[in-house]
Amino acid sequence: QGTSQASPSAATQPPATSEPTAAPSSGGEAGGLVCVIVPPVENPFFGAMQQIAADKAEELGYTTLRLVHDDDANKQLELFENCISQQAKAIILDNAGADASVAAVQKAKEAGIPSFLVDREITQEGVAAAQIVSNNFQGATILAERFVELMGEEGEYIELTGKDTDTNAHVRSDGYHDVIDKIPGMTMVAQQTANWSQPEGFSVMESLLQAHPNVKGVIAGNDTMALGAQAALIAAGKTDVIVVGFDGSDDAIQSIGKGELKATSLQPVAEMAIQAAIQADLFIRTGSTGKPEKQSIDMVLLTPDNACQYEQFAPKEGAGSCS
Amino acid sequence: MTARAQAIRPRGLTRTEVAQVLLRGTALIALAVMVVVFGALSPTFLQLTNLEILAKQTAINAILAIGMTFVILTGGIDLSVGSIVGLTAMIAGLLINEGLQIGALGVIVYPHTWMVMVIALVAGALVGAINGLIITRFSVAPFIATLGMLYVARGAAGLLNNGNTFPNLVGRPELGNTGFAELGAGELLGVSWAIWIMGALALVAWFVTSLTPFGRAVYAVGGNQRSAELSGIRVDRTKLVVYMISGLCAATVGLIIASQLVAAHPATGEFFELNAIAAVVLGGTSLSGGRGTIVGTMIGAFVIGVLTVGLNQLGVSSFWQLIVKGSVIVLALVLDQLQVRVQRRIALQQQAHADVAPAPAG
Amino acid sequence: MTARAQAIRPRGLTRTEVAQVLLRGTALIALAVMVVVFGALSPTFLQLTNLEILAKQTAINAILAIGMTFVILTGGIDLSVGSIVGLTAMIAGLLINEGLQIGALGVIVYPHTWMVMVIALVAGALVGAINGLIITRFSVAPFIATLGMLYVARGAAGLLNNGNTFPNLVGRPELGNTGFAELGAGELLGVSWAIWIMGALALVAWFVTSLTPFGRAVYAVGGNQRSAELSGIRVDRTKLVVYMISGLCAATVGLIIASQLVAAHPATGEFFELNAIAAVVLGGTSLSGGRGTIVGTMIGAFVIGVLTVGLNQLGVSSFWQLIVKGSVIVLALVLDQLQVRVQRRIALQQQAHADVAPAPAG
Amino acid sequence: MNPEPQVTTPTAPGPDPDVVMRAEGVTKVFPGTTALDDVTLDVHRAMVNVLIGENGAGKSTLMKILAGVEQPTSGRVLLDGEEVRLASRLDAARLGIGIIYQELNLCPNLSVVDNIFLAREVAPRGVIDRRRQRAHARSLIERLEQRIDPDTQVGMLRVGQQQIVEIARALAEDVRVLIMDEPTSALSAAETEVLFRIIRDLKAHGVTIIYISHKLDELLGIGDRITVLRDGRMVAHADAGDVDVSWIIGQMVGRDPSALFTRTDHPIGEIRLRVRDVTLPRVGGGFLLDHVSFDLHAGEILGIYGLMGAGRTELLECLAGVRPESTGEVRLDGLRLDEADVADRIEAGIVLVPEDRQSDGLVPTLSVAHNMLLASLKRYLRRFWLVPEWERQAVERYIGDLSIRVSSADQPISSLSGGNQQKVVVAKGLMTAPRILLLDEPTRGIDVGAKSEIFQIMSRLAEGGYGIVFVSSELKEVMAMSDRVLVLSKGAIAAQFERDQVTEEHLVAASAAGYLRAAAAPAPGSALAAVGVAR
Ligand SMILES: Nc1ncnc2c1ncn2[C@@H]1O[C@H](COP(=O)(O)OP(=O)(O)OP(=O)(O)O)[C@@H](O)[C@H]1O
Ligand SMILES: Nc1ncnc2c1ncn2[C@@H]1O[C@H](COP(=O)(O)OP(=O)(O)OP(=O)(O)O)[C@@H](O)[C@H]1O
Ligand SMILES: [Mg+2]
Ligand SMILES: [Mg+2]
Repeated sequence: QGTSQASPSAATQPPATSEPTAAPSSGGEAGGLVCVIVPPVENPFFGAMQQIAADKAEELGYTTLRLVHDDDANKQLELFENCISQQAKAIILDNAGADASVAAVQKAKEAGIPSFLVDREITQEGVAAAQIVSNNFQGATILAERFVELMGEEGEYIELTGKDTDTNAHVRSDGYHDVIDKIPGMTMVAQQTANWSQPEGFSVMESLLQAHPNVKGVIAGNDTMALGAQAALIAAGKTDVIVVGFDGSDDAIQSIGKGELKATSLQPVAEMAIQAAIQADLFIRTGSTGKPEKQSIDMVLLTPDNACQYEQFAPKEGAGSCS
Repeated sequence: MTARAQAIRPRGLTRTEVAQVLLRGTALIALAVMVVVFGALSPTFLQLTNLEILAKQTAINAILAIGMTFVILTGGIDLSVGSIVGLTAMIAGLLINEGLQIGALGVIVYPHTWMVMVIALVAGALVGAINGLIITRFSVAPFIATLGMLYVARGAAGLLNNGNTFPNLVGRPELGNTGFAELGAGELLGVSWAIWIMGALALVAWFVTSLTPFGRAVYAVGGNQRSAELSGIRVDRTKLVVYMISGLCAATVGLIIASQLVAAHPATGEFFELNAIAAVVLGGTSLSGGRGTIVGTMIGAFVIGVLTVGLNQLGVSSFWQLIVKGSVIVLALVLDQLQVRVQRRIALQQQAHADVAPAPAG
Repeated sequence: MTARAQAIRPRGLTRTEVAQVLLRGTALIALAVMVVVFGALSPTFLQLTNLEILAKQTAINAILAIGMTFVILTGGIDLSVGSIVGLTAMIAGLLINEGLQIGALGVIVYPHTWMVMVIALVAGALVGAINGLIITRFSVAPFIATLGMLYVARGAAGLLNNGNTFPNLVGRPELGNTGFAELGAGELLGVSWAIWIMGALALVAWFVTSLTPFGRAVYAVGGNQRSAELSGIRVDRTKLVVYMISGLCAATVGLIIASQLVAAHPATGEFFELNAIAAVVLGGTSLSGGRGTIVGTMIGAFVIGVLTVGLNQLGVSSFWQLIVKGSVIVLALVLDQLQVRVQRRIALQQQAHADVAPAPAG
Repeated sequence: MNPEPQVTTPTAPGPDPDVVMRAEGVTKVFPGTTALDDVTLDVHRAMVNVLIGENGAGKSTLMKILAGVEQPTSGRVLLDGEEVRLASRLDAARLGIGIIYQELNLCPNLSVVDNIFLAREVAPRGVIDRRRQRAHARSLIERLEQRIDPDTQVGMLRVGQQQIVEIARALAEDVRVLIMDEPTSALSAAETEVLFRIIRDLKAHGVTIIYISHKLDELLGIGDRITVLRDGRMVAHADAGDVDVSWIIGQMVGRDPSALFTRTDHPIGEIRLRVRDVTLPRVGGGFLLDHVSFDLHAGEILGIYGLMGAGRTELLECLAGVRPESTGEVRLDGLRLDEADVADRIEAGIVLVPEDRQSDGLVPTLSVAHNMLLASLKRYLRRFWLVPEWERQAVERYIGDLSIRVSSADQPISSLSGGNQQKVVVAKGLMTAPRILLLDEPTRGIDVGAKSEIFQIMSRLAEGGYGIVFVSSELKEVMAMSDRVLVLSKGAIAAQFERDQVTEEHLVAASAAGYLRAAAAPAPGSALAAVGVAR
């Protein structure tokens, strides 16, 4: 029950894009090593991303090396160097910082290895072969719009932000405020980091709740912090506070199903990962992805109405409507 | 001679006692100052409910720090507590959500909630015992043995569910394993369980350290291991036990956190070890072993708790929080030292003036 | 008696020497075994380019470990090196991208690239000096003083650019501050600068520890501080200098990383301290001070480097990597101990047989 | 060269009822050393069994084997004729074997009471009965006629007081056999006297004592049976009544005792060291040093005598620069040194050989050679690096000069016997080529042979124009070696005697003077006063 396992269906399912998939063995040039480098997989989000991309690449006839850079740009660079020395054919990367990752990607490019960035972008163009990113800003605005609506356009709210040194924490926060700051009735009584962490979300919420007992809503930079805050609110008996997260993890979906979290923005992880693998394959065989470098994939707002139709960051096969 | 010796004892004793109270004083004063400052800056800070939350959040660190105090008193250190927290939380999560697979038969047993807790506690103590065995049997430095365990236990926590969280640890009535969330959310006489547990553990630990032969052994091992050994103390056993105590405390924390979050995350407890060590040292315990008290540790834990909660409530940026936290830890110890010196200098000056004629006993 | 003592010296010496070589042996053997295993499992592992990458990646940790060796030899520890790496990287980034604001006049000066490096190195040494002063002037335990600095320096690194990265550290030709990336990407005789720096520092450190009075002072302070003091060693100055060396090494690493990434991130260097300490201890240096060598530290750093690179190349999952890494650290030390014991037993047995007839000296 | 052992292994088949404990054919091998070689020792019931021998002869090692601390390489231990396995200290303690170690083995962080009852707390139902422990501790300290607050931390006590605590701890145990390994090395005559009374008392209650000391006349006073070890072998065994000091020395050293050094006369020159009003306040009351002034001449050996706690150690520490909080004037050859730290003073030519070699003298992690070189590294520098060849030569010379027993100069210092460690500390001081040598109990724990070597060195240095300050608790030594004796009492100079005026009675009376004055004053006097008067 409830534990998220690698769902083969999500990985093997044809991608939701209209791009025709290349047959696995269409040319002699496919094959070789593909590195899939992601942030710490203790966040299931990245674990799923890595698994889906790597599985897809293997399906396309490549061997894969699954690596984790721990959000450490230096480690990421080292992993790149290792992949280069192992003569990888391509690198699929969820990077460790928009600025700090440029050098690594550049290095791969100089060694003739194309990089396919997913989820997070880097600040320089023309270095990576493709940057397939979810539109964090758009995801944040649709979530914020829903949040404002749930709050009835007024009341005190708290924002839990991600790690201050993380680019995405700022992008998401900016997206939230782009919407919320235009609503005069909404007042942010506290803005505090919980470092993407569930226990910290819990304890920060617990103490902020004391300072601001009238708080009506909590908007968090990711699902784990939202879930931590939700647990603290439940423990404090404040079940009517509106909590929204970001990412669309299975844990969040489950929580929405139970009527606890009210909404989250789903990162189209599966789609991005599969796209990355396919485009890497295309590039290796034809020398081009046939697409612009920057490809932004919109996020989907998950609410009690549609949450149950998703699993493992992808639409569930044959799921009916949620009741 | 007896009479004379007794005549001077009260004075000597008092002096030592006063010095000790003052020594602890620095941390206590730091605590008081912070409470006043935060109380002035944040109107809600001193409200009863807030203080309860403060105590509850401090409990996590305090429980770890109690275990850590034993370890540090023997002159060791336990860097693995944070990882043990994560591992035991994951074990509890696994047992509640997926039960215990027995044999190759595929039989799955769902233990009762209290059994889950006992198993997690035993697991924590076992990990501690492994630490202790590596340290005593193979003379590996505690820092390194527990550093290794920091990695290993964290890796194991991740493996338990492939990096995923065990969510929604509510159990199922038909399996008889509901009620796990009670530990984190429940109360007794209006006070959270976590606070009761902290209080009980502190009391037991105080008793053990100050009134039992085992406690004496802990201090002796930290003071001079060779002497302790030559006095006939079972040094290895003492060390083994302190690491087991630390593991047990970490497991307690793992259970409390998993229960509070109603979920077990493999990264739970990362870097808790640093906070626990800081609390112990702020409380006046010497890292080289042999000196320190549980009371001090509790004060130290509250200093860190007040600081964290207060800074959060004031909305201080995370970078400033780091700077303030680091500075307070160091400053408290610097003040400690300064005060001891000033006190000493005053004593010296008074003596030099007063003591020319009547030689006092000393 | 003199004649006798001299007569047997060669014998004793050889035995001690052999023992020392063997002691270092465990780490060396571990290294050899790992190289062979990874070489067999991964065809590219033993290729020259890969070995250069290995050395380059090891350089980061090795440089930190060299500084840490000095600190640990005096019986201290420096937990702040990771944060100093981040802080100095950010300082370099700030100076290159935003220059130095002088006075309240709003004049901005852009220092030359080499000046940037010097300033960053001085900053690292200064932070180390603060550590050293807190430790010596106020008798704060090194663990706690540098733990405080771990927080403070990390917070300061974050504040420098509000948590943001300084990107694209290429400088501008018109400001004369280009060429920073050369340090990270450049080569001399086909070998990366980082490797040259590591080699040079190791050589200097070896020389200093084994052939200078300062080196002896470091060992003596770690072995028995009071004896060292009574022998005329300036204990406080020695300690101050070792923390400055450590800070300097950390700043070197900060520069190398910022230059390699052509960007400075405030989280650079998080947890580097643990790897550095592990390398030092794997190399046979005792955490209680007074015992250890730079050669050992280099071997230790390479053990960790090979392990990390090898496991990554084999695609071992991150959880298993943690477990393997933790186990190797502990196992290497356990084997060390076992081997010393076995060796000792053998030596004693031989002696017991051989020594009954000719009375040995002593 | 070896004299015939006078008593060898008893041939009687059954156990001798007089022998309570017996080490039989014990061999102990350490890496590089055979400490004991097939030693058989009989310990006689209710007697004081004295064990003597040169430094490194293996006495402590044998005692540690009897106490279960070390295990023999071969051989066995019998108790009341039955073989016993002493795998740990605890095993031996359970069989009623107590030991006072040569090196202090206390926990400095614990109080006197806690140390005395360590590992055998009075804890009915698992809870320590602190009151009973304290009362018992107090009575033990009283029995030793000492005045130590049982609640003070042991680390705050001086070496001598710590040794008293060690003794108290041994007395707290209910022992059948009590091993005392140089229990009086840090005690002065008064405390030694008290200890001897207690030993006699224990003997009368049937307790067997094994007693080790290098103070030979002391041994003849207290001992019943005397066993001599040399080079890890038992060489002689006799009744104390049948032997004298020269016999003992002959057996120990294996040569004619008359060859032992006695002092040569030498001329005394001009003033080298001028000390004026050196004062050191005491934390918590009074002065450790109370306006001490004296001069030291070239070629002079200045003895300093005093009771335990008189401030002799502090005086030397002030002169060496270890106590920056002290005030007063110190001039070496006219050069003011008040502000100079230890390093500067060593440079200027004042070096201290400290009293407590374990905590102040040695760096346990370093080799013998590196310990010896530590204070004089600058002498072996070429530009800014050390020249190993010069170092080696210097070390070898001093190992030879002081007859330090080592298998190699690279041996860890901790593997040396206590006396040899002491010689290393002395060597370290000498290697700085000092002009003024401060020796604080330099003969503590070293055998007669080595003692005479140290005296010889002192004499030689004095002849060469060096000034030497020499602290000792042994009256005879002070009197034999000094050109002049200062007596400290309660931190002040109580008297000064020229070489030809000094007598034992003078020294004892003067050393108690400060306490007598204090006793006359309104404040309560020291317990030591009582002892002093009793003498
Ligand atoms: N742990 C050890 N390792 C190696 N050698 C040792 C060790 N302990 C003692 N020895 C050696 O054993 C020999 C006997 O030492 P022991 O301490 O028994 O001498 P001792 O007779 O007590 O001398 P002293 O009068 O100086 O105390 C010495 O040569 C010493 O160096
Ligand atoms: N750190 C201290 N705190 C308090 N009292 C001290 C301290 N150190 C020494 N004393 C006291 O100062 C007095 C002088 O001690 P000192 O060691 O100088 O005597 P001593 O003549 O050298 O005796 P010993 O034979 O023990 O070496 C003693 O009464 C001792 O208890
Ligand atoms: Mg001895
Ligand atoms: Mg003394």
